[in-house]
Amino acid sequence: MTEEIIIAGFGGQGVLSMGKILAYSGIMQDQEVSWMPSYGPEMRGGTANVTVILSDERISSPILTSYDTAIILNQQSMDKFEPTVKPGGLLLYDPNGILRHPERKDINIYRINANQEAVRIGLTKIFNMIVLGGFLSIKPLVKFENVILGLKKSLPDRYHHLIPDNEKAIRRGFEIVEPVNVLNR
Amino acid sequence: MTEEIIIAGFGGQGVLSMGKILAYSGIMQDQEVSWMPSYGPEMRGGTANVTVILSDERISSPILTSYDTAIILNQQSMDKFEPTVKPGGLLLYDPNGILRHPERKDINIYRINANQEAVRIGLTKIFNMIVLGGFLSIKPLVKFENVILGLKKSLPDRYHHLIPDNEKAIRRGFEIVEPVNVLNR
Amino acid sequence: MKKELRLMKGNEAIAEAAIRAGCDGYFGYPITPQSEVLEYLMAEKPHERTGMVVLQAESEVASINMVYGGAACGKKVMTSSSSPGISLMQEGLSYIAGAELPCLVVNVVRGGPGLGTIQPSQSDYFQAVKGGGHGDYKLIVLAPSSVQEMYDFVGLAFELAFKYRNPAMILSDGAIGQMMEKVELDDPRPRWTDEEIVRISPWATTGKPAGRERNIITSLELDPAKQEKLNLKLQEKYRKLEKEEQRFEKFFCDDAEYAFMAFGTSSRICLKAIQLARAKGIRVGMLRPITLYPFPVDAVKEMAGKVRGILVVEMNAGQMIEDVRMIVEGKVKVEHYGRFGGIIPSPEEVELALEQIIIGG
Amino acid sequence: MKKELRLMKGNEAIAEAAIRAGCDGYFGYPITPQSEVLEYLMAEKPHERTGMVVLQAESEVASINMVYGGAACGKKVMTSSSSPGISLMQEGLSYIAGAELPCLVVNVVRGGPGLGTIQPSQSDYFQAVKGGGHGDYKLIVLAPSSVQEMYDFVGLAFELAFKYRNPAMILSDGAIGQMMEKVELDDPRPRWTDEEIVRISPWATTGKPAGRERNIITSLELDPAKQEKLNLKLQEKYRKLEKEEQRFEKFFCDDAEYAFMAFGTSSRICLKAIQLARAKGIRVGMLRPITLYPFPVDAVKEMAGKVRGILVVEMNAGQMIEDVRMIVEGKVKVEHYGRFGGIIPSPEEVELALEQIIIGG
Amino acid sequence: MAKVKGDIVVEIERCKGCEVCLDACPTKMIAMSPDVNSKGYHYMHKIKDDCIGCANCAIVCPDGVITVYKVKIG
Amino acid sequence: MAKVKGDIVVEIERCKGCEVCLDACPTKMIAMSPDVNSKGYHYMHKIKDDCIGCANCAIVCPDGVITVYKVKIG
Amino acid sequence: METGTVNSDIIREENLVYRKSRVLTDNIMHYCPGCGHGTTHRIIAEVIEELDIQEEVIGIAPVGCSVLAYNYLDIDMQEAAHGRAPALATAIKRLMPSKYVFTYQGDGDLAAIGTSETIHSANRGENITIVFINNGIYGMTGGQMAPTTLEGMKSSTSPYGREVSLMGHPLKITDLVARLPGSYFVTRQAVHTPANVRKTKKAIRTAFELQREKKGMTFVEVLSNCNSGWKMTPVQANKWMVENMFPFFPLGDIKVNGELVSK
Amino acid sequence: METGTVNSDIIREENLVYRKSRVLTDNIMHYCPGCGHGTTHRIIAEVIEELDIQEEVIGIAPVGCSVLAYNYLDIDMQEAAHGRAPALATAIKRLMPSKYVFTYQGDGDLAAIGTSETIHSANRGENITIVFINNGIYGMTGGQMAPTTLEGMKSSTSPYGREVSLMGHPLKITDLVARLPGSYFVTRQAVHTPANVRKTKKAIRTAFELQREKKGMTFVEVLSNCNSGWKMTPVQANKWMVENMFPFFPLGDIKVNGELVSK
Ligand SMILES: Cc1ncc(C[n+]2csc(CCOP(=O)(O)OP(=O)(O)O)c2C)c(N)n1
Ligand SMILES: Cc1ncc(C[n+]2csc(CCOP(=O)(O)OP(=O)(O)O)c2C)c(N)n1
Ligand code: SF4
Ligand code: SF4
Ligand code: SF4
Ligand code: SF4
Ligand code: SF4
Ligand code: SF4
Ligand SMILES: [Mg+2]
Ligand SMILES: [Mg+2]
Repeated sequence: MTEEIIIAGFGGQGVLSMGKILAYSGIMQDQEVSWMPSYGPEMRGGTANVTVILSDERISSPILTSYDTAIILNQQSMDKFEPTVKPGGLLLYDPNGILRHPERKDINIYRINANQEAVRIGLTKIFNMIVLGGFLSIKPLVKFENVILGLKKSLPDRYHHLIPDNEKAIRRGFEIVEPVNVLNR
Repeated sequence: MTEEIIIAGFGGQGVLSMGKILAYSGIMQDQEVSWMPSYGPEMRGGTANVTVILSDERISSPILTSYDTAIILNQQSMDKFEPTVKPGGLLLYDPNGILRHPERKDINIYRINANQEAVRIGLTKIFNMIVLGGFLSIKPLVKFENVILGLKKSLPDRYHHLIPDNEKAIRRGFEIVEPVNVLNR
Repeated sequence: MKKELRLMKGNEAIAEAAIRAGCDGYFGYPITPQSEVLEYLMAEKPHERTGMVVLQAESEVASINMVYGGAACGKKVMTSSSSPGISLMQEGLSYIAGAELPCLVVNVVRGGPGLGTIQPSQSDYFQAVKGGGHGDYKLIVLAPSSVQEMYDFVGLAFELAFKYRNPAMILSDGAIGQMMEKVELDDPRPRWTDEEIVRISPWATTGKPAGRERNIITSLELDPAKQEKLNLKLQEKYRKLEKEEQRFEKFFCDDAEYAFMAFGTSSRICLKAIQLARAKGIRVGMLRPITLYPFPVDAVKEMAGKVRGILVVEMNAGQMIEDVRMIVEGKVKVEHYGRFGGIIPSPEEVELALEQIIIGG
Repeated sequence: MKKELRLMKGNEAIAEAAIRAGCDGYFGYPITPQSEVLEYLMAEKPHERTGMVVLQAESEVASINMVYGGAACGKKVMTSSSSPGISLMQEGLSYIAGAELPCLVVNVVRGGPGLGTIQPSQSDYFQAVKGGGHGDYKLIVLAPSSVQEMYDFVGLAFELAFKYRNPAMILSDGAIGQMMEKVELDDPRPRWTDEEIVRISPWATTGKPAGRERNIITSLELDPAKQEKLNLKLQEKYRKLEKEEQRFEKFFCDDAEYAFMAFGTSSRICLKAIQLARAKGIRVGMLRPITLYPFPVDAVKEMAGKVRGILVVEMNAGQMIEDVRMIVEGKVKVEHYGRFGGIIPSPEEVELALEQIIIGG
Repeated sequence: MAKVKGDIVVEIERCKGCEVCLDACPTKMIAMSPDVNSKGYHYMHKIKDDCIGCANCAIVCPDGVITVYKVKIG
Repeated sequence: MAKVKGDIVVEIERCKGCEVCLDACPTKMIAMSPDVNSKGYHYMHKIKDDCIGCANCAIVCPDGVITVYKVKIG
Repeated sequence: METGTVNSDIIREENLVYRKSRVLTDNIMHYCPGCGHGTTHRIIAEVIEELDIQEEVIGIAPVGCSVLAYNYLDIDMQEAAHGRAPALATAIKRLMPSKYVFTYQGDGDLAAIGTSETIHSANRGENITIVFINNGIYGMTGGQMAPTTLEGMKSSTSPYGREVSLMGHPLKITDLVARLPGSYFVTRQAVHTPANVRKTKKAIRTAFELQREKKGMTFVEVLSNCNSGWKMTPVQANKWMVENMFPFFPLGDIKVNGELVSK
Repeated sequence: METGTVNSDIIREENLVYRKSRVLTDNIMHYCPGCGHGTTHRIIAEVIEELDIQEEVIGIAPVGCSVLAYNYLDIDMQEAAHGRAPALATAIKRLMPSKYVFTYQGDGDLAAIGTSETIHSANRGENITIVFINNGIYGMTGGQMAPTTLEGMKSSTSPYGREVSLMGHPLKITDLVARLPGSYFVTRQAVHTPANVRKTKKAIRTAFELQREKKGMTFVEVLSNCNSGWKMTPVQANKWMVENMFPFFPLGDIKVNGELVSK
């Protein structure tokens, strides 16, 4: 099994750390993982994306042009990455700020209103965990317990008291993700 | 015609400038010339030698291991360069400070008591010109007038008043050079 | 022996590996895309963990000369930088090589020339393997292609550096420096004690005890005859390195009709390109040099005898290909595919290049 | 046009040539065996003769960056140094190449690595032609073999540098720098006027007049796609250089059964060795590259088709031979004879080497 | 002393919402807009009409966002 | 005050004849020898027996040529 | 593109009090919101406009956040290698003495890797102007410790605060420059308030004027926030600067008319 | 090998007043006759012998005439790249804090190409000793102008005398070092008379002692003749030095116990 994922959005949205937790979760269940950010010259702001690969085998290229899954959190990223999802693959997006919704018919499309939900439940800082939960409910690549382990590993000790909130956010994500276009298998 | 010459002695003996005047004289009569010093790390003192080549053709290597002529002004140089004179070549030396006189039988050997003579006629600073004169009397490679022209060229203007003395020294060298071992032609 | 698993950036792996390899000192100056090395070290307080000295120097020139000073004491010392900073170290590197000192220099390459981009590149191959500094010298050059290798090669580089009394370089790039992968960490090795240093490096300037000759570390020899002897000694060492330390990795070579040659990040791209090509029925393999110096000459020769064409894939305008061509001597077609200035080629375009340049060309 | 004859050191010839070539500025730092360049210039007061600026900088790093600044103004500027100093210039050179600025750098090579000796050597060939700095760039490299060429190549280097907007290097050595030969001087060319500079180098930062876009000199491009374009432009320029500017000299090649390849001082030694060999009935000729970059590839290829073996003679441990081997592709035997660390081989030993390594070997 | 009245023009797209102008305005007639510009920044806007044209805001603005006008009245 | 008497030993081969010791000798009991050593340098030597062992000569000698001894007498 | 309750009575060309200089390009600066680089660029442009020397100026951008200064100043510019701007400026000024030549450099650039070029160009009395942005940190590379980072101050390479015994003292390079005989006018200013901006602008103007008079090196240090590197909002950062940096780097003229200002 | 009317009564081990230190090797120094490098080497050796720290010292030779210092001092030594000795010393001292680490550098080495390393090692307060031989010229390379060459002074690259307007001012780098908070003891001495040699020796000894006490950088400038470069006899050169260099580079302590000595 190899899963090639792109996560893309604005700088402050926690794109990189979502990828990191996913990757760490993979490690927790003995998978090979890679996490490849696109890094740019901007100091603050700007767009950010990260390619995460989870695999049972040695990972070849950590940089890809097509993906099994695209998790998309802003319009620029939608424009850039919608076309890169492999036919039959998955596109998960947060509709907040999205003007042009995805149109492809050959891929599975899900929507998650994570931004809104995060505001609603007062966990705006970990909005990305809601998205992660949504993704894992569609593709349960890593076991929930391993996600929590991964979370622990990737958070410095002084933030470990936030883990219950993170857990909650992930679970919330499980619940609120909605299918938009689901292919028949 | 190509003449390959090594001039060797102590640092302060004017070895390099003798070579320079010789080379300039060659230029004055349209020859190709090269002047290649051995340069070392010493600031003051130490030995010095220069390879001078005069030729009617393009000069190949400016650095040589055997010479048509060796002009030798101290014992170290004698030890080093006596063996490098080509058979039939010329070795000219100043006996002042020489403990072991040259012994080869297959080369022409001349002696010039230039040091002594320079002290005698009060021209110690241009002792090297006496040696040059001696050499030119044996091998008149360059015309006397070209030597004077070469001298003018190689001396900065402010020293041009010394040219008559130099001329005198060269002429004196013509006179005092003595054969030690002369091969039959 | 490996135990702990961590998800780390390549740059962090370098830093953690240094601490665990018993490195005595790191001296460096910030530059993207490798500043995490120094940042990680500072955050980890290795002076408390192992006594390792970590100093942010005023420049790369100072850094490499600090490395010189430390290495001359028999200490395990290192620096890291990226392309422009490494260029500034060329004089120092030549001195270190001339004085035969062991040390580690990490170059996390970015796109050049000049200030260039901060994106990954492999355009410092020539500088690393041909000698960017003056004089006849060689660095031992290791090219990691994964974060695990970033970690592992720190220890290996120190080992080779001390074995041969020669500076070693890890030639990485911004992609490997910035990406995270799983790293298996091994148990920390303690730093060498003073006694061990004297035993391992009796030539080191550790203070002259009564009864031993003074130790002198220099790259100067005013007498050219002696300098030539020193240089011949260096050359002998290099011949030995060339004989004994060629390292490489082969992929799918058994049945290969064609081959990629690539190092570092490029080799990862090629690996994916191989999957794509094989899916189309093209039997392509890969030879990945691990040591760029000594170059895996024998493996290249062998491969040249087996395949019908070699595509050298580099993130530069064609550098390693010169070494490949020199070895292959026209026996099979050797061509280059390169992207540069911070662009990483995609597996798809590499696969296509194989079809067009080598198979179809 | 040549008129005045002078006996000059190679280093002095460089300096005089600079003044007569209308050079606008020299920036340098003393180092043996080339300090005469700066000394001669200071003694000649070129600021009075032509208005040329001559400045002793605080270091080689400063020198090369002064050259950068001056070159960016469309001025004819230069520096000179010897091996360790040139190593310190590698970052600056990469910037200059990246920003596509014309300038002249003279390297009067001494024996390395490190502080080495002050005696002549050719061990900076790799650094000069492969890119001692980071990134994919090339210097135009001219290798004079006589004092006359030291003089002539200054003008030629500036010409090529401006034609291609590329830094040029004269790769000389201590022997040519320190020896005196006859030099034919040509009439001084005046320095370019401000108007000429604007015409010749419209890209130069000469102050932005109303009505033209501002001129920017930089080697930075944060967007890798744009950086790649810039790099491709550089590569195109290099292909053009390779096509149009290969320069070499042949000696006794018509009937040659064997050939020497050598540049600079080595080629002079080989010339004498040819005389010695031919006196023994050995028909040997020589191909002397004048441009080390672009390397005279076509001439080497042609020669490889004619002779039975090539002896590459260098005052180093084997550098140019790699280029020769890459071109010859095993068609004829190519071997190396080198002395180094400041040792100049004698014509006799070179002749012997030919017999032993190529003919007998 | 003649009374002065000023006004400003804000180039919204240049504004980065850094708020350093706010501090400098003696009449506190400016504030951050709740909306964002196309770069995603809340931008500075006028909230009152009390501008005295002192240009303080413009002078501390790092991004040259503000143009200031002033007339003497009375 | 007890009278002192000194003496010096000169390592001729190390001497470079720079003469800086001469200046420093209060008793002027040293001078340059007309002979040269094997390096060609005139070397410093004693010309009188008035040494007071002050070591001035040795202390300014760049080449560590001179060894100085001293005894109190009377 | 414009907003505000347009008061067309007042908004007329003849009533203009302040408008971004035409020597600034229309490019939006890449600096973080509130960064003093922008302000300093702006006033340099204003000085150039006011002195009417746009044709006569050559600027040198450093390596640092302001590496792209040439995108914002509408003048001929060169981008120097890290720390070497004064070397470039030296050559340019000597080759084109009638031009105005200035460098624009950060504290890492000028006071770390470029120390030698700074000291020697000042000591030679190069007739150039150096605008030195001291924000106590390496902004561009992500907030590492600079030579000017204060004692105890956190940065990505002094995550527990600058420890002087290990990392050395903060360096007052400007004071060294002032002590060299080749510097003529040396001052330290800031750009966080209108009054300070005005003073800094005046200092830069003075520097250019003295350059015209061939007085030797003129050197304007500008204290500035790096809110990103300091991990504060711009307004907090300016406050922090006043409270923490000003005591160590006091504002004011340091050398005037070639004479040290006695304190 | 010895000479003199051997007065065997006096020449006895027990009467020994002065003998070249055993920390000097027997190699004859390559320096020109009368060069102060030799004298300074000698007294460094004496200090090391007197403090009995031969085992504990690591010295750094520069690039300059004293590049071969390691041939003369019988201690472990390293030869640095031109100007970089303080960088080497920084690393050595930090890696082996119990050792005594000193650099020996010329004025070209320390004050031209090595300016940055000098300033920053001092500013970091590196616990090392720098012995700085200021002879106002580049001796080794044949007498070129140094940063310390006096105004009007001739050298091979200022053949008509140093012209300040073109070539810059002579640089008092020691004064800059003294102004940095990391330097603790800074002094300027000379070695042309017995009294001066004694003072210089004492200064070097003090420097080593303070290094033991981890006080920060100790810096001893030694004015010295370069008779070759100045084209004078050694005795003339020393006289010239007193008359010309001392006024510009006055002898004496500049910083003691971390405090500037007020003049
Ligand atoms: C030779 C070299 N070393 C290091 C770097 C990396 N680098 C780029 S900017 C910078 C520091 C910038 O700090 P500063 O000069 O204070 O400017 P700021 O960004 O704070 O304005 C560094 C270290 C480089 N580009 N080149
Ligand atoms: C990088 C580099 N640049 C230049 C040189 C040449 N060089 C050798 S010694 C020296 C100057 C020595 O002068 P100084 O430091 O004053 O020492 P001195 O000889 O006067 O004692 C120079 C420029 C070098 N070896 N390396
Ligand atoms: S001009 Fe003055 S009063 Fe008007 S908005 Fe700006 S700061 Fe406020
Ligand atoms: S200072 Fe300028 S950029 Fe900042 S909020 Fe005000 S107008 Fe906007
Ligand atoms: S010890 Fe004193 S008195 Fe004796 S020779 Fe030396 S200087 Fe003269
Ligand atoms: S000082 Fe020393 S070297 Fe000089 S003359 Fe006297 S004894 Fe000889
Ligand atoms: S990182 Fe700092 S210096 Fe750079 S633009 Fe942002 S605030 Fe300004
Ligand atoms: S050249 Fe000068 S510094 Fe060097 S040894 Fe001679 S006198 Fe001393
Ligand atoms: Mg800064
Ligand atoms: Mg000196």
